[in-house]
Amino acid sequence: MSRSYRTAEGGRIDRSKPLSFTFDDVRYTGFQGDTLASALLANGVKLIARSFKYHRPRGIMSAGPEEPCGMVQLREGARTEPNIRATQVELFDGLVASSQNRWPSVKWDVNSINNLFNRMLPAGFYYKTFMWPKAMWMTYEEVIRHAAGMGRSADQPDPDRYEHMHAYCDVLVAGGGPAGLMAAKSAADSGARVILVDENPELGGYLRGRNQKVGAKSAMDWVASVHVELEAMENVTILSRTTVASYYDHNMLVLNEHTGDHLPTADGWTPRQRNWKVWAKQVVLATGSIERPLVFGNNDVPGVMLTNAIQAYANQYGVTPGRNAVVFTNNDSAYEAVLDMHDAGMRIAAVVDNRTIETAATKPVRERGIPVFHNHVVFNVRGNKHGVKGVEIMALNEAGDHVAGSIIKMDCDVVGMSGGWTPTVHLFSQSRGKLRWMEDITTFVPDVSFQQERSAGACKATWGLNSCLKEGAKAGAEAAKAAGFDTAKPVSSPKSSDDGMGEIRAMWRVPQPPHSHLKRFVDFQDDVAASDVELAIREGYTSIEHTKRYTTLGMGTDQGKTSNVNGLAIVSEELDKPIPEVGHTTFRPPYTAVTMGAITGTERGHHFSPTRRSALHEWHKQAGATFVPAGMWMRPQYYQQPGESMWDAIYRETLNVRTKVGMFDVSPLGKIDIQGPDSAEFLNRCYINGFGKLPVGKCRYGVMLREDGMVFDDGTTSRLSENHFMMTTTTAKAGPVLQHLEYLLDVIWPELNVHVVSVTEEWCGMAVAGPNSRELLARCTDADISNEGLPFMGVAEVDICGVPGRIYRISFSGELAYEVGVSSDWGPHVWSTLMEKGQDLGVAPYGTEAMSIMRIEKGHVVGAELNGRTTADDLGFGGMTSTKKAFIGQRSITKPAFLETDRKQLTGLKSVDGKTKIPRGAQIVADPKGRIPMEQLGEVTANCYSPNLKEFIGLAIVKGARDRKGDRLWAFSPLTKECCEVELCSPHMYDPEGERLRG
Amino acid sequence: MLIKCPWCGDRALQEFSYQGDATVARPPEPADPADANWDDEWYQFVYLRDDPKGWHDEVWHHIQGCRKHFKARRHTVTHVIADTAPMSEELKGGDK
Amino acid sequence: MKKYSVFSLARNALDYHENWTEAWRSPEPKPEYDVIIVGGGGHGLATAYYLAKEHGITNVAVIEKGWLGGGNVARNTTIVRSNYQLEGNAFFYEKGMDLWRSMSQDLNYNVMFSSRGVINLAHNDAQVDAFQRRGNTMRLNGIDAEWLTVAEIKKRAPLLNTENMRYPVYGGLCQPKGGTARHDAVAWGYARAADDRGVDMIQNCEVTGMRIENGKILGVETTKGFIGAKKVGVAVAGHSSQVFQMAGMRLPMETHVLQAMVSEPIKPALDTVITSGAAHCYISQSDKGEMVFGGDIDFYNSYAQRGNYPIIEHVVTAMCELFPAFSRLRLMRTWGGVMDMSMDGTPIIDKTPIDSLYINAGWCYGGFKATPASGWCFAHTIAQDQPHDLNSAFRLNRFETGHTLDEKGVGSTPNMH
Amino acid sequence: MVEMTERVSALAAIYETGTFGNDVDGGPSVTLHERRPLSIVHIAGNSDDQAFAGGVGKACGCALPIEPGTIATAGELSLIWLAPTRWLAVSPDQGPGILEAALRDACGESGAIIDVSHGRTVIRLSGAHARMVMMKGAPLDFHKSSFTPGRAAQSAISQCGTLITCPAEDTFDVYVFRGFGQHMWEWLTDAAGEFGYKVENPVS
Ligand SMILES: Cc1cc2nc3c(=O)[nH]c(=O)nc-3n(C[C@H](O)[C@H](O)[C@H](O)COP(=O)(O)OP(=O)(O)OC[C@H]3O[C@@H](n4cnc5c(N)ncnc54)[C@H](O)[C@@H]3O)c2cc1C
Ligand SMILES: NC(=O)c1ccc[n+]([C@@H]2O[C@H](COP(=O)([O-])OP(=O)(O)OC[C@H]3O[C@@H](n4cnc5c(N)ncnc54)[C@H](O)[C@@H]3O)[C@@H](O)[C@H]2O)c1
Ligand SMILES: Cc1cc2nc3c(=O)[nH]c(=O)nc-3n(C[C@H](O)[C@H](O)[C@H](O)COP(=O)(O)O)c2cc1C
Ligand SMILES: [Zn+2]
Repeated sequence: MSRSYRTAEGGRIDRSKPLSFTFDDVRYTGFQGDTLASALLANGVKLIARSFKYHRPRGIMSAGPEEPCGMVQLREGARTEPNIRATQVELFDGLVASSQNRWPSVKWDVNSINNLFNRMLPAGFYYKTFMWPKAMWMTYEEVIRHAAGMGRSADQPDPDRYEHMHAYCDVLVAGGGPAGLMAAKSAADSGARVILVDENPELGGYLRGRNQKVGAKSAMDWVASVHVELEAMENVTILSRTTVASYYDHNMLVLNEHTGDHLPTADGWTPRQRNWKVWAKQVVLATGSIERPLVFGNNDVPGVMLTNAIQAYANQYGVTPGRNAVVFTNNDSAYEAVLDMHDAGMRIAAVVDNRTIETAATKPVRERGIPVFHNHVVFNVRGNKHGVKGVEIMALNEAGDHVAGSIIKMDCDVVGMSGGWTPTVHLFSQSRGKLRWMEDITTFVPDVSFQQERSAGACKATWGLNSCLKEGAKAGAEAAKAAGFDTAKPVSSPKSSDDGMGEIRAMWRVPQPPHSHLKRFVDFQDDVAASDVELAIREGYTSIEHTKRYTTLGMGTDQGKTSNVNGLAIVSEELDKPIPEVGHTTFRPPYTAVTMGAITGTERGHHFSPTRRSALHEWHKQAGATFVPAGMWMRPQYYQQPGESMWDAIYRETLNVRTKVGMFDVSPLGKIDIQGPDSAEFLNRCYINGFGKLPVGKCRYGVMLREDGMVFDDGTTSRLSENHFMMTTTTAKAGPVLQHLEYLLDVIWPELNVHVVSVTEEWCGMAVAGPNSRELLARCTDADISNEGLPFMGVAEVDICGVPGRIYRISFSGELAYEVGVSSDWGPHVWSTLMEKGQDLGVAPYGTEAMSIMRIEKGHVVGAELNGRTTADDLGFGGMTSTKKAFIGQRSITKPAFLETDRKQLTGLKSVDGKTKIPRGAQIVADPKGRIPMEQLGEVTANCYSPNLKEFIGLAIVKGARDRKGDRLWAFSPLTKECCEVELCSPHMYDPEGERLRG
Repeated sequence: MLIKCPWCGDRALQEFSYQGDATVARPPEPADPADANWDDEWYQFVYLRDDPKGWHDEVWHHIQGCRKHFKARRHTVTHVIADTAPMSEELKGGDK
Repeated sequence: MKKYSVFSLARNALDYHENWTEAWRSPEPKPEYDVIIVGGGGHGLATAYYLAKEHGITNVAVIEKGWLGGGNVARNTTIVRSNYQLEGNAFFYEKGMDLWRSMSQDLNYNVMFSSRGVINLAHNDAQVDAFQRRGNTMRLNGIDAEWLTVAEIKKRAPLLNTENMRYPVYGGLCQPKGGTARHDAVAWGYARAADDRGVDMIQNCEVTGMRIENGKILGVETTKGFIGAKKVGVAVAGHSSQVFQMAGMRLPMETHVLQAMVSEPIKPALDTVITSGAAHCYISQSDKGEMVFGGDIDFYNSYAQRGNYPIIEHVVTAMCELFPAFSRLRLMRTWGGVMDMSMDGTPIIDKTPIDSLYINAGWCYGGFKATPASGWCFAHTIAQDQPHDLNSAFRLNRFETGHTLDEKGVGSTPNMH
Repeated sequence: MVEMTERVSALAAIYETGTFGNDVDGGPSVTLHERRPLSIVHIAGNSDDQAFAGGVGKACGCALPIEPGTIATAGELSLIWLAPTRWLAVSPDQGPGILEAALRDACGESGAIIDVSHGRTVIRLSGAHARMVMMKGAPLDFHKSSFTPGRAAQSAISQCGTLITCPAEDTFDVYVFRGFGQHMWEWLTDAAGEFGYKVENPVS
C-alpha cells in the first residue's frame, strides 16, 4: 500500500486481523480495533463528505462523538443508515460505507456550486426571498428540500432486532475514563449496586488516545486491571458501547447499548441495540470533555483536525492523519499531543501558539527542534477537496485583536487546532443542573445540582489526570454514601501526572488581514460561519436562542458539541455583553442521536400493541372467520363460505339470525363484578336510571353519564343476589368504566362498601339469537328457560353443556335471544357443543358486521352515537332518566344548552327510493344543490342494507329529529359524490314493539 | 419519574394514570334544588381546577399496579414529589 | 423597514451583508399604551400586527417575559390545517387558512408555508365513518377535503406502512391545502411587520401583576415597572392560568406538557403530513430535512418545558409502526412546551368580566395553525370590544351554559383532548 | 359430570414443548411452562374485619398477608397481596367453584369472593437467565437482593397488566388476563430466545 498512513507499530489495533471494507465502492483494508475514520485516514482518504449548505468538501475532524464533518451513509439496502459518524463506527469485515449529500460523487458534486454563491446564502437568506411569484414557492421549496438533508433513509422496513432492559441501581457512573473508573471502584467497594457506562468499546476514556502512566503502569494496563477487578464483582454491571442518552426526572436515565453494531449483522436473537431504562439512586457524571476548534479562515478544509484527535489516531490506532503537521493552539494541552505525533513519526512543521508567553510545556517540543511561534495565529488554510496544502500564519498586534506583520506561508498536509476544552455537561444540564461560566478557563462548569448526581473529572473542568482519579474516587464514595452505604470511602488512587492546559488565551475569532472575507466556520456541520453569527446580531436576533435559530448554530446532528461555546462567545463579543449574560441554549436529550428502533424495542409490527383473543379465537379461525381489530381484541367480522362474497356472507349470517339461530362471540364486552352491601346504592348513583329495586335474577339496561352531562357508556347490569351485581360495558369502554368506578369508590364516595373487579376474561360470552335459540339451549341445559321460567331480562345460574354457567335473557339483535356465560376455559367446549346440537336448527356463527346490521335495524346506539357530545335525551333515553335520585352528571343536564329544542337527536333513516344506498359518513342537508357553505342539519352515524327489511337504512343524529318523523331530507357525501334522499323514521325499524325478543 | 405508591413503593411513571386536582370536592346535594349558587358550585366542580405553577396536590391511580388511587404533592415545574399518601390522609411537605 | 427580496439580498451580498438593519427595534416601554398585548408568541404578535393593520391602532406594546417567539411557537410541530368537525371551529380555522396563504407576501417575510397536504389515517371502520363525516362537513363548509384510498395514500407517502401492521390503514382524510410552515419565521415575520407599523416589542419583561380598579384594568405590573394601558389583551398560551390568576380569575383550563422531537436530517422522504389518531403520532419532514413528530401530551400538569420518557417511547414506537424504515433513523433532539389545555379542547377568545381585559387562551396543542386567525379575531375583539362572528363560539362562559365545543367528545378531562 | 369437561388453555393452539432459541453453550438457561390447571380466587375485603380476615385465614390455612408485595403460603396454596383490600388465592385446581365456595363459606357476608380461575394465564419461567428475561419486560427492580422468593408485584410487560411473583430463587410466575395469554407467551419466549429456552409440559 503506497499511500498508507499506518505507523509501523503501536496502537491498540490487532494487526493480525485485517478487515476489508469499501468506501464509495473502493475497497480498503483496516484492522480489528479500527474505527471507520481511522481506517479511512490510514488509507489516506481525506474527503469524506459534503457539507450541509455550501457542499464544501469535508473530512474527519475528531475521534469521537463530537464529529461534525466526517459522516457517512453506512451499510446498504434495508440496513442502510444516514449520518453515521465515521469516528464512532467500529470497523468490521465487509463494511460498506459511502459519502453523502453529494451528487453524483463526493469529488464532483454539482451542488458545490452553492459554495460559489455562498455570498447569496447567508444565515436566513430564505426568509428574505423566494416570495415572488407567490405560486412559485412550492417549486423553490422542492429545490431547497432536495439540497438540504444529509444522508438518506432506508426504503424498506428495518430488519434488525431491538430490545429493552430495565434496571435499578445505587450508583450509575456515566463515563469510563479515569474519573469514572475510580468512581465505580469506590462505590462498588462499599457494596453498592453499580452500573458503569461508557460509549466506547473499551474503557479508559481519554486515556485510550494518550501515552500516559497511571502509577507505575501504562495507563491502559491500569485501565485493563481495573476493568478485570470490576467485572469480577457481583454488584457491578459494566456496559460498554453504551451511551447515557438522556437524564429524566427522579434520576431516571436512558442508556443506548450497541450490542450488534460492531458486527457485520446482528444475527438471530442478538439485538442490534438495546435501550436500558435505569432508575439510579445516585449518579456520578464522569463524561470527560471535548476539545474546541479555533475559528480561522478555511478551518474546514479536510485535514484540519482537533489536535487530540490526531494524537488519538497516532496512539490508539497507529495512524498518522498526515505526514507534516502544523498545530495551532491557545493552551498547553496540544504540546503533549505534538510529542506523541512526533513519536509516531510525523513531521511537525510548526506549533503556532497565540499566547505571548512560553510555558513549561513548550520546552520538550522545542528540544526536538520543532519550531514554536508564539503570539502568532494560523489565519488561513490553503487546500481543496484533496486536503490541506498549507497554512498562512501571522503575528498578532499588541492588543491581540488584529494580525500584523507579514504572512508566513507554510506547507503541511494536516492542521491540528486546539482551542481549549469544553466539559461534557450535557447530562448534568439535562438533569436540571445549573452551569457557571469560568472566565479563566473559558468554559461552563457544573455549579448547582438539582438531582441526585455529582460530576467528577474533566466534565467538571478538572484537567490533570491525577486530580481526575482522585475526584472520581471521592465522587464514587460520596454517591455510595448518599445511596445509604455509610461506610463508603474513596479508594486510593495511583499517583500520576497532573498536567493541564495551563493558561489559555481566549480567541473566539482568529483575526484576519484587512479586507479579507475568509469563511471562518463555527458550526462545521450546519455551515455556520462567524459572519453568519455577526449577521444575526446585526439583524437583531440577539438573544442566543434567536441567534441559534436564525443561523442554525448547534442544530445539526452533533448538536453543537464543538461549536456552541465558540458561537455564544462570538455573540458575547458582538453584543459586548459578558458570556454569563448571553447564556447558553438548552441541552436536550439525547446526548448523541439514538436509533428509533432502539427506542421502540420489541413493540413493532403485530406486537405494536398486544393482541387480545377470546377463548373462542381458535374456533373462529378454524371456521374461516375474517378478523377485525376492536381495540386490542380481534373479533370475527364475518365467516365467508366458499363461493360467497363478503356481503353474501354478512347477509346470510344476518338472515340466519332472523330466521333460525345464530351465535356471536360477546366475550370482549366488559364485565365488572360488583359486590358489597352498598352495591345497589352505588349503581343508583352511577346510572341515570334506578337499580335499587331491580329484583334478584333480573337484568336492566343502564346509561351512565359523565359529570358534564354527556353519555359515557351503556350496558346491562344483572342482580345475582341482594349485594352482588354483574355490570357489562361496551368493549371500547371496559377499561375507562372500571377506572371510573374505582375513582368514584376511592375518591368520591370512600364511605360506600363496594368492591369492583373486572371479570371480563373469566367469562366467555356467547349470544345465542334467533327464533330457534330457545330450542337450541333447551337441548343443552336442564334449566327452565321457557318464557315463564326465564322471561325477557331474566338471568339464571344453570348447568349448560355439562358445565356451570349463566344464561341472560337479553337481546342486542332484537330476536328472541340469550347470552350464555361460562368460565373461559370451557368456552370452546360449550360453543362447539351448541354448534353441534343446533345443526338441524340451522345454527351458524355471525360476526360483527351482521351484528352491526341488526343493531341498526333495532336502533341500538354504539360508539358513533355515543360520541361524547350526545345527551341521554338526544339518544332517546330521556324517559329513563330518574328524577327521584341523584346520579353522576345529573346536575349538568339542566343547563340551557341541554334544554335547547334544536339539539341533534337520534333518528332512523330510510332511503326514499329504496334503491339508493345511504352514503357512509354523510351529512344531512335540506337541499344538496344549495349553496356552499351549506347548513348541516345532522349526520349519518350508521348505514347499511337491511336484508331483512330489504331496504337501505341508517341511523343519524339530526336537529330536532324526534319531531320530524316522516320528513324527507338528503344524506349527502360530497367526498364520495353520493347523495340519497332519506326519510326520517323511528330508530326502531325492525320489530318496533319488541314482540320477537319477548316471545 | 419514579412515584411512590403508598402501598407498592417506588414505581415507574408508566404504571400510573394521572387523575388531576385533588383539591376539588364534589359538592354535596343542595338542600334546596332551586338554590342559585348550586349551578355555580357545580360549574366550579366540573370545570375549574387548581393549576398552580409550583406545588400541586393531585390524584394518581396506580393503574398497572395495585389499582388504588392516592394523593401526591408534586411540583409542576421541577416534578419533584414531596409526599404521597392514601386518599384518606393529609399530604405533608413541599412549600405549601 | 428594508424590503426583503432577491434584489435586496443580492445588493447586500456585495457589501458582505454588513448593511442589514435590525428586524425589529428593542425600545424601552412607554408609560402608557392604547393596547398592551401580554405574550410575545405567535398569537400575541399577530394580534399586535392586525390591531395596527386592520384597526389602525398602533400605540401598542407586546410584552414578552423572555425572547420573542420562545414559547410554544418555537416548539410546535408546525402543522397547519382546518379540518374541524364542529361549526364553531370550522370557519375560524378556515379564515386562518386564507391568511396563511398570503402571509409571506403580507408580512414581506418568507414563512415557508408549504401546502403539502395533511392526511389523517383511518385504522378501522369506525374511523373511516368518523373521518368521512368530518370530510363531508368540511366540504359542505367550503373547506377542501379529499378521501384517499390506501393506494392513493401509498402514492403520496411511499414509505408509509399500510398493511403489515397491527392496525392496518383503511384510508385517509386529506386536506390538500393544509401543510406546514416555518414556525420561527411566523413569529419573526409578525414581529418585524408589527414593528414596522409602530408596535413596541418589549422583550425580557415579565408581567407580574394587573392593576385593576373598579372592575377595569388600568395596566400591568412588570419586571420593568408599571405600564399603563387602555386595554390589555392576554395571549400567553401555557401561562394563561398564571396570568389570569393575577386578575383574580380562575380559568377552565389546565397546563400540560407536550413533547415533540426531530430525527437527524435526511434527504426528502416524506412529502406530506401524516397524522394517525389511532397510533397517536403526527409527522412531517422539515425543509431542513429532519422528521418532525409528536404525539400525546405527558398527561400530568406541568409548567416544565420538558417531559418524561414514556411518551417519547410511545411516540417513537408509533412513528416506527407507521414508517418501519425510519426505525433506522436516529432521534436527534426532543423538547417540550407547556399548553393551555381547555376543558373542551377548544380555545377561548373573548372579553372577560373585567372591563378592557381580553382573553386569548386554551389552544391546547393546536394553536399554531390558528396563529393568524387568532390574531385577527383577537384584534377585532379588542378593537371593537366584542367578538367577531368567527370567534363567537369561543366564549368564556360556554361551560356554564353547556355550549361546549368538544371535538374529541371526552368531556372535562383536559389531558384527553 | 363437570370433571369430564377439560379446561382449554389460552395457549392450547401454540403450546409446543422442546428446546428453542439460541444454541448456547451449556444448553438453554431459561425454562418455561404454563401453570395449569389452577384454582384462582380474587378476594376483596377489609383486613381489619375479623370475620373476613379470619374467614380467609381459615379457608386458606394461612393468614392474609398484610404487607404489600408479599405472599403467604399454606401447602400448595398461596395467598398473594394485590392491594390494601385485595388478594389472590392460587392453588392447583381444586375443582369448579370449590375454593371459591370454601372462602365464601368461611367469610359469610363480609368481603367479596370472586372465582377467576379461568381468567388468568400463568406462565412460569425459571433458570439462570429467567431474571434477565423479566428485566427486559417490566420496569421493576428484579435484582436478586430485591425481588426475593416470596415477593409479588403488579406491573406491565409489553403493555399488558401483569402480576409477577417470585416463588423460588430464579423462578418467576407471570399472571396475565387470559386474553393476553398468547401474546405474553410469544413475548416471553421471544425475549428468552437469546439465552436458549426449554418449554416443558404444563403443570399446576
Ligand atoms: C410540542 C408542541 C407541538 C405542537 N404542535 C402543533 C401543531 O402541529 N399545530 C398546531 O397548530 N399547533 C401545535 N402546537 C400548539 C401551538 O404551538 C400553540 O397552541 C401556539 O403556539 C400557542 O400560541 P402562541 O404562539 O401565542 O404561544 P406562545 O408562543 O407560547 O406565546 C406565549 C408567550 O407568552 C409569554 N408569557 C407567558 N407569561 C408571560 C408573562 N407573565 N409576561 C409576559 N409574557 C409572558 C411566553 O413567554 C410566550 O412567549 C404545538 C405545541 C407544542 C408544545
Ligand atoms: N491536558 C488537558 O488539558 C486535558 C483536558 C481535558 C481532559 N484531559 C484528560 O482527560 C481525562 C479526563 O478524565 P475523565 O475520566 O474525566 O474523562 P474521559 O474523557 O477520560 O472519559 C470520559 C468518558 O466518558 C464517555 N462518555 C461521555 N459522555 C458519555 C455518555 N453520555 N454516555 C456514555 N459515555 C460517555 C467518553 O466517551 C469517555 O470515554 C484525564 O486523563 C485528563 O487529564 C486533559
Ligand atoms: C419544527 C421544528 C424543527 C426543529 N428542528 C431542529 C433541528 O433541526 N435541530 C435542532 O437542534 N433542533 C431543532 N428543533 C428544536 C429546537 O432546537 C428547540 O429544541 C425547540 O425550539 C425548543 O426550544 P428549547 O429546546 O430551547 O427549549 C426544531 C424545533 C421545531 C419546532
Ligand atoms: Zn400501588
